[in-house]
Amino acid sequence: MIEVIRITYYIMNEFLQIRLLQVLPIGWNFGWSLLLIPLLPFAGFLLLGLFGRKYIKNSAGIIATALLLVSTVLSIYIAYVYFFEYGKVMGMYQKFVPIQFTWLEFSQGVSIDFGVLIDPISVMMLAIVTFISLMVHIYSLAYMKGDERFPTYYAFLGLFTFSMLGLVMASNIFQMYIFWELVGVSSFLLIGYYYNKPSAVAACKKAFIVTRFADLGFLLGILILSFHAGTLDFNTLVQRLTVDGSEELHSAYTSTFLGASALTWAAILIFIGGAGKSAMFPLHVWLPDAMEGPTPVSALIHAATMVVAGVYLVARMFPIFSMSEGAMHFVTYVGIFSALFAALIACTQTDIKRVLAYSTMSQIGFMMFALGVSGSNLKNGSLNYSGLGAGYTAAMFHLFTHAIFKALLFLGAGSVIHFIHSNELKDMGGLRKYLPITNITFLIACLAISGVPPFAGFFSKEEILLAAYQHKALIYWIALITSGLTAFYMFRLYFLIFWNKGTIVHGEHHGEGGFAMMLPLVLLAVGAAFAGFIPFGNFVTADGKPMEVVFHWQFSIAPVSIALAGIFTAMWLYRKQNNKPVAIANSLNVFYKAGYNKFYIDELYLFITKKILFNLVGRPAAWFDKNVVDGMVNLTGNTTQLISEKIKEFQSGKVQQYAIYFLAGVIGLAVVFIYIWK
Amino acid sequence: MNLILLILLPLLTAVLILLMRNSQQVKLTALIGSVAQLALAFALLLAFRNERVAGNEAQMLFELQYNWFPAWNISFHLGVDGISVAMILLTSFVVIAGVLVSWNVTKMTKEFFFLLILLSLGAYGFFISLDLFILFFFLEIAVIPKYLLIGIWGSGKKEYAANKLALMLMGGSALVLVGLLGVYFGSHQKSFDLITLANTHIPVEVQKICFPLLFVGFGVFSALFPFHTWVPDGHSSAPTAGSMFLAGISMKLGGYGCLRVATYIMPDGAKEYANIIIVLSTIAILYGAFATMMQKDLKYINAYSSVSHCGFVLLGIGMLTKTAMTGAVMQMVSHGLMTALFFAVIGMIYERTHTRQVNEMGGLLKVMPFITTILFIVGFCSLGLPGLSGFVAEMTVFMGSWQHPDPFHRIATIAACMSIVVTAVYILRAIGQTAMGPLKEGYVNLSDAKWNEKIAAIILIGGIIAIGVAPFWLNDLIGPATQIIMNKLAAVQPK
Amino acid sequence: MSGSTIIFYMLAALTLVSGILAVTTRQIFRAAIFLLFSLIGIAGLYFWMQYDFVAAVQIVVYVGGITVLIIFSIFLTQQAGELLPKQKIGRLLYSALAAFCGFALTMVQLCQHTFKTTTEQPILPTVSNIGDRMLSVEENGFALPFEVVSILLLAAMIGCIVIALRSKPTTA
Amino acid sequence: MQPGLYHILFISAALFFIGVFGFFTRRNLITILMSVELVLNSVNLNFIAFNKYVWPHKMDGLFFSIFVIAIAAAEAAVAIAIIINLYRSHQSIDVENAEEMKF
Amino acid sequence: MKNEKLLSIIQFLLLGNFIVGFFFNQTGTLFGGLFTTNALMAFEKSILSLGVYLISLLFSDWLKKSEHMPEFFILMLAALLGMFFMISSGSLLMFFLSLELSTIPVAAMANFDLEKKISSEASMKMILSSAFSSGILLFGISLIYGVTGTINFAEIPTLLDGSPLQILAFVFLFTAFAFKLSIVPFHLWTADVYEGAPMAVTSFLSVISKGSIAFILLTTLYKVFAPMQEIWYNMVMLLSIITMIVGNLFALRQQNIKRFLAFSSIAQVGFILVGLSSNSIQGTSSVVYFVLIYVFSNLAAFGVAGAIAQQTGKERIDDFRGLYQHNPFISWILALALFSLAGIPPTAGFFGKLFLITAGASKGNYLFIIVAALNLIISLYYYLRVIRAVFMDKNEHPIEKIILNPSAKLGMIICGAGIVLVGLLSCIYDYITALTV
Repeated sequence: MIEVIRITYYIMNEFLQIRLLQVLPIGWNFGWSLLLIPLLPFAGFLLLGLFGRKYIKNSAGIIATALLLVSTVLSIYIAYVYFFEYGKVMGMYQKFVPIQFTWLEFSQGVSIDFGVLIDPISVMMLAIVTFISLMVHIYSLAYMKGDERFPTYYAFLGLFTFSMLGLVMASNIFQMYIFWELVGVSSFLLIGYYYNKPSAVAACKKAFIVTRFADLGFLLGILILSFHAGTLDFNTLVQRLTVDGSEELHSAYTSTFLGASALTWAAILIFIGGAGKSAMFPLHVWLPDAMEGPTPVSALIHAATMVVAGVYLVARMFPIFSMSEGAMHFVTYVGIFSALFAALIACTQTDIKRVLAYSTMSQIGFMMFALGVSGSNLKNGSLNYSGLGAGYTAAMFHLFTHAIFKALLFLGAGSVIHFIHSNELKDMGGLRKYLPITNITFLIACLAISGVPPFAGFFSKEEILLAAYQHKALIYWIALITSGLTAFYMFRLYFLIFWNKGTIVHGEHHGEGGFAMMLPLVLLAVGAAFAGFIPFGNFVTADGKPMEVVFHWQFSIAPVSIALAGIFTAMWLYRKQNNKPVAIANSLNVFYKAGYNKFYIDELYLFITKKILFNLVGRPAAWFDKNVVDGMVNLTGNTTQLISEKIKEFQSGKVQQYAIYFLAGVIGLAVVFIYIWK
Repeated sequence: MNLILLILLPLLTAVLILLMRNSQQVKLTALIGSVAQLALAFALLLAFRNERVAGNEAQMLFELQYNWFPAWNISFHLGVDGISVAMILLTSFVVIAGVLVSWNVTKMTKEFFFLLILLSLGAYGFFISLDLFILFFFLEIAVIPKYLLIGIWGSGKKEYAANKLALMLMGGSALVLVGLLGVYFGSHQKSFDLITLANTHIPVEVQKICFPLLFVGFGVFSALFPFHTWVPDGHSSAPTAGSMFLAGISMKLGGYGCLRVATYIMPDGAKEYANIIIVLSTIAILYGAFATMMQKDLKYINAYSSVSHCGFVLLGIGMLTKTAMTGAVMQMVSHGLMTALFFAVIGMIYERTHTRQVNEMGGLLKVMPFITTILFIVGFCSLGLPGLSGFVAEMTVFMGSWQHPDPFHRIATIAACMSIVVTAVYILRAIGQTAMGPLKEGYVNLSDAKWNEKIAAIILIGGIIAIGVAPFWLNDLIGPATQIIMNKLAAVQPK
Repeated sequence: MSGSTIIFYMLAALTLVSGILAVTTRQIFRAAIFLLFSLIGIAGLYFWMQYDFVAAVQIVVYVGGITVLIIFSIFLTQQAGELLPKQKIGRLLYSALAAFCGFALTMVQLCQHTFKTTTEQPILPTVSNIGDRMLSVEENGFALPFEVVSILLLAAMIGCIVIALRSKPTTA
Repeated sequence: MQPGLYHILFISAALFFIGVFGFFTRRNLITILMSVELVLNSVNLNFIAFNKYVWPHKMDGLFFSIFVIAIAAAEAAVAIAIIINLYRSHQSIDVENAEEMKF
Repeated sequence: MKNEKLLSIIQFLLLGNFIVGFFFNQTGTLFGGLFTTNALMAFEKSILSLGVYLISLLFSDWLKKSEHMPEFFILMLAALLGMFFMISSGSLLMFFLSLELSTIPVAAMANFDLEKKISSEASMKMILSSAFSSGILLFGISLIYGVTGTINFAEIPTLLDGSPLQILAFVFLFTAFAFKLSIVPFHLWTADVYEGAPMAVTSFLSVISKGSIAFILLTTLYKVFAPMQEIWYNMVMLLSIITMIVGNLFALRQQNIKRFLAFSSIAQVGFILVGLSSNSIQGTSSVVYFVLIYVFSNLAAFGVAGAIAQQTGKERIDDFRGLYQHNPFISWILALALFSLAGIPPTAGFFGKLFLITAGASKGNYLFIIVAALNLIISLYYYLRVIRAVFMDKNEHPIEKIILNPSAKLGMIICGAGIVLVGLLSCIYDYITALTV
């Protein structure tokens, strides 16, 4: 018995030992409850994943939603506590690491620690992720009802939420990478949810592989940083690499490769990781295809949460990025190009979800270049965000508002799809009669994304444009055009769905899907309408100090008018059924076609993978293995056999011949040892 | 904790199996024996931790030494450190899973289980021996059972594969033998004792000759490029449990030997040839991965991916840093569990669909959710998903590899890192084609896993997750042991 | 040139020439007879070296025994008068070459070697000396080899009898 | 020139290789046996010669040759028995008719 | 049956012979140095006695049916006696005589399958070849005698100086050993004789004869030709490599199990030479140890092959396909034997080969050792061929159940036990080492 207790003790000691590094007594006694936020969805995942299929098939949705509700309440409570009670010390929002334990120690100082990092952006993200996720959970109760793998669906949602929350809370860059990968896999599972559909299978594979490729960059970036900084902890990392004259910074600056410093390389590589998840050009190809997943999933993953992981990553590493001008430029240009590029494609697409996907990509491009243009002043060595840090706040703000209205757009689209059982715009039209609530909420979202005041998007986009304007005129102009395009394609979508031709609805339609589907729409619509009035600069800034966001009404004239222009163009073209769009498309033949075919990026990828990777690398490798390496082995065997066959004549069966060989052997040995080998 | 038990237990099981009358008894005996092995391995782990916690800092614990052939200075010297304990745990996991998945073997059941247990005997003996002679003895013991397992119970080109495997492995062990003899005489100790040799400075010229012999010799077991060609054929032809043992245990013998024997006792040689090792293992990693992409047979897929994954083991060893070496050992454990599970799943699928060609399958998730879920898990482990063991091991190797600032090591590391993308490609391709997509006709009535398969899978997954979620215990186990090897390496003057 | 020398050369010629003929003639009886002459020549050489006892044994065993045995076996196995089959020319050449090389090598080495000579008192090979030694068990005695040879002869005899006296084959 | 050791050694070596040549080339088993007898005799000659000219104070060579003669007799007897047996089964004593086993 | 009773008595006496061997192991000389003995020689003789006893057990079926069983034993025991004398011989004369005593009766025995053509062919080949080799040997001895003036083993080493004629003489002498031991290129008779002779004789030839020659070769090289160590080391090394390679290459392609074992035994001899080349105590003890193991292993293989041939007349490896189906016991014995011959642990052959190689490696000639080690692989290939036939290959008409008589079964069990235990029980090797010192 004592043995058993001892063994149990050791097992506990070995397997469950969590070594706490620090639990900061920061005034709230809520520290441990932070862990509950990600762990509750994870518990849901385990519960539903292991037992869902057999035992709790029907109540799966309720259980998962309830768990997430607790999480959401907790995160909002924590956001409240952080921003309004304990977060601000001496006028600055602090970074806290209330919980941390060493998970895997590579070498002295370099270890993967699991911890919780509390700072403005993580708290903001916690709230937004849990909130959107909760909305999606609720929405799915109706949307996915009757699906064969209902519990599995919720299990995957739980896993995803868990991973995303873990990513957000990460206190260690490797921890972030770990959850980053988990996010990737949950998105794989969710995209491939309809696993019987070959297109879904292809899409989930593509999503995973493309982001994996990007993650390679992230990983290498981590390796470089860890080598130079000797740590993986975010706080220590920032501390070591941003202090002028520190040994680590010196080594990161001085070791160069292809003309760029290690720091720049690390930042760029990490950004590539982020670009993969955030679908920046040219790693965006997975995003449109990922729309094969259930629509609520698209709302969750491809609108509000996962795709902004890249933005979050760059924001998290912002102090380090800001140490490298090259990296900041890289971020800026990739961001702005992706924004424009995606907007152009979005104008031509006919699949409702794809349009939304490209719009997501475009909006994330906005966030990215906003981060990029908020580079710090490095001239005198010390950090100085003043004036230029505006982009950071703007990006975070836009992330926040975008999450809300993009989720709303997707859920609205889901509602439409639920009703019409098709993704194609050509099957839709005139749905405002059938889907009144959806119509209104969708319109609000479209206005928000187009940047029409006073909806949420207006404020955040305004700040981004302002930051761009202060940085470089070129960026500003492109951004402006893109925002016009945004308004155009969003309203193209809106009019094509809800106006345009009248759709004949066959038989008895089942309305808007009931309370469970409408509640999230309404809640999100309220958010999309009013979230812009939050004084974001008071909470989230690059350096933690609240920043006064000055509102210049003169400056807004251009963006608002270009947005309105876009809206009216869309209205003119699409409000009623006519042949103007076709005519325009025909007149822009080549461009239209290129845009419609997503500028042939997919084909390029296909060429690279199928033709080059498979045919020029994989096939030769397999061939080489089969014929050369294996051939060598077989050749050895065959040669032995062959020699064996060739020398059989010695054993001729003639006894006299044997004697001749005998004598020859004697003479040979004698000659060798008398004359040659003395 | 008497280490002899680890040898006696499988021996006893094997003898009992031979005495049993019918196949049911044989299976039960094998199962009980393997459960006992698992219990023993855990007991060893706990006892080991107990000693360490109690402050026993000796390099090897539970040492035993009996004189055996005193004329040659051979002694039956046993002892374990963290690495051995980890490998023993791995072995016991794979053995029990192997026994369980072989529950349906009807052809010559007695012989089958006898050979399986014999194979485990060889592995245990190998991992606990501190005398190179008995190490070699156990290394070779494990070869012939593999040959017979493949040859008798295998499928496809089984004779060819069995022959190739046996001959290549014997070739490897022949090189090992010559290397060992070189050390034996070259060290002027006339001793096979690992500790004695490690405490001796073997002349550098001897190391330069013997290190490659030993490393390549063991490397053959561990699929060192270009001596990996037995792997695909052998694995694909072997019966399920055979593949599991082969990839899960046998390939680890090589990695363990490279680390414990070659690198540990000959640090000069290791430094001399480190670059070559790195080049070869990087080639193996990438090349294995690319070759896997082109495979259509599930077993070939896993076999080539084993080449790729075992490359990490050798890369970790070749990098000669503590972290990388720890990663190499972790990768051995991780890959052992993972690949055993992978082969188990393949076996289960094959038993039902009677094909291993991925393009002949599709949508199996619908009819056998349990099995395909395992396939997903093992696939994710293979492509290094966090939370599963593969990630931990690979990341440790990468971290350790990146410690060298010079471009050569950097490029090797980057190339190795690239394999995680390629791995994702082939794993997803395989999973996508088998588990997902429309269900093919004729597969509608297939059944899901049975109890034995479920238990086997759960045991292995338990191991994978235990490492993936809580790698620190494995790290704590291995770390001090690799530190000793590193100390020995560090004591050597740099070139 | 003394008479002894002449006798020596004659004996040598007899031995070698009939030896050569014995291995080359194509008539088997003649071969046996030439062998006989060659053996007699050797016995003569023994006489010439004053090893009378050995010479006598040579004549008794070889001339009286083995040659007769051979001739009998020829009778048993050979149709009289038939020529022996010809050997292939290639074989002849190679054999001659091999034999000659061996011979040359041996002779070169023998001639280059200077044999030591002893000054000790020689022991004469008289019959009594031989007899004493043959049955002595002391040093330089040969009783044990004598016994071994006797066992060998016994075994050989039994072997011969078993082989040669086989019962009629039961099957064709 | 007085014939001495080397002369006899020449004779014996020549005889030895004559015997060897015969052994290589004769096809009839009995003639092969005869060649063997030549070989053995040449060796005997060697022994006697060495005993006489080099080591006359010992009788090892002499005894050796006597025993060789005895052995030769035994060997010949057995060989002839075997040959006769072979003749019964093969109806021939040509050595080339007894080459069934090879390679 | 009269034979049966007689056979039991003979078996009993042979067992007695084996046991008694352990009680007479004093050191000493007799007959003025012609006969020497010591504990190691006594042990070597015991190994041979054991082999003969095992042969009498394993081939009891064949022996019972043989008309000439008593004569067979007389000849075999005469040959054994010759070997005893040979091992103990203290002079070249004794050596030569006992060598003939151990050869001529065996040549007669080879013809004991009187009705079979190949048996007489084998016998003829053996007697002619051995006569030829006797001629070569005698010529060598005569030269040694001429050069040193003595035929006494104790005196020869003091008189050797490595002059060319001595080398020539040594080559002549050594090739005779090589002939008996089937060292390439003097091995050509081996396979033909093994194939044609009755199985019992083949096993006697391949195990007992070989063993005895290996023993006397140890004495000859280590003691008598000690001054010419440099030369014979190179010669042994050269021949060892050629022997292993050629033996293996030929064994690869054999179909007849006896021929197969013949070539495999040639390859084994190559390994013996590896150990022998070390010229050390370890060399002696490992060779003796290996021969002991070889007795068990090879006799087990021959015993199984003999049992099969006796009942079915099948000697081809192809005929063994699917043997395991009806005959698990003899299949396992055969497998054990072949594994032991291939040097796979835990069989004794592993230890035997390893010690030979280790002894050989003490000279520091790694190339030689690598060649030896690589030859292990080739040899494994062909041993596995038989294993494959027995265990894996399918056969429509596999060999039916072989009924073993009790003594054959006993013999196989002894062999099997020997194969397993001689290696694992290190005391046996220690005992041999103790005798060697």
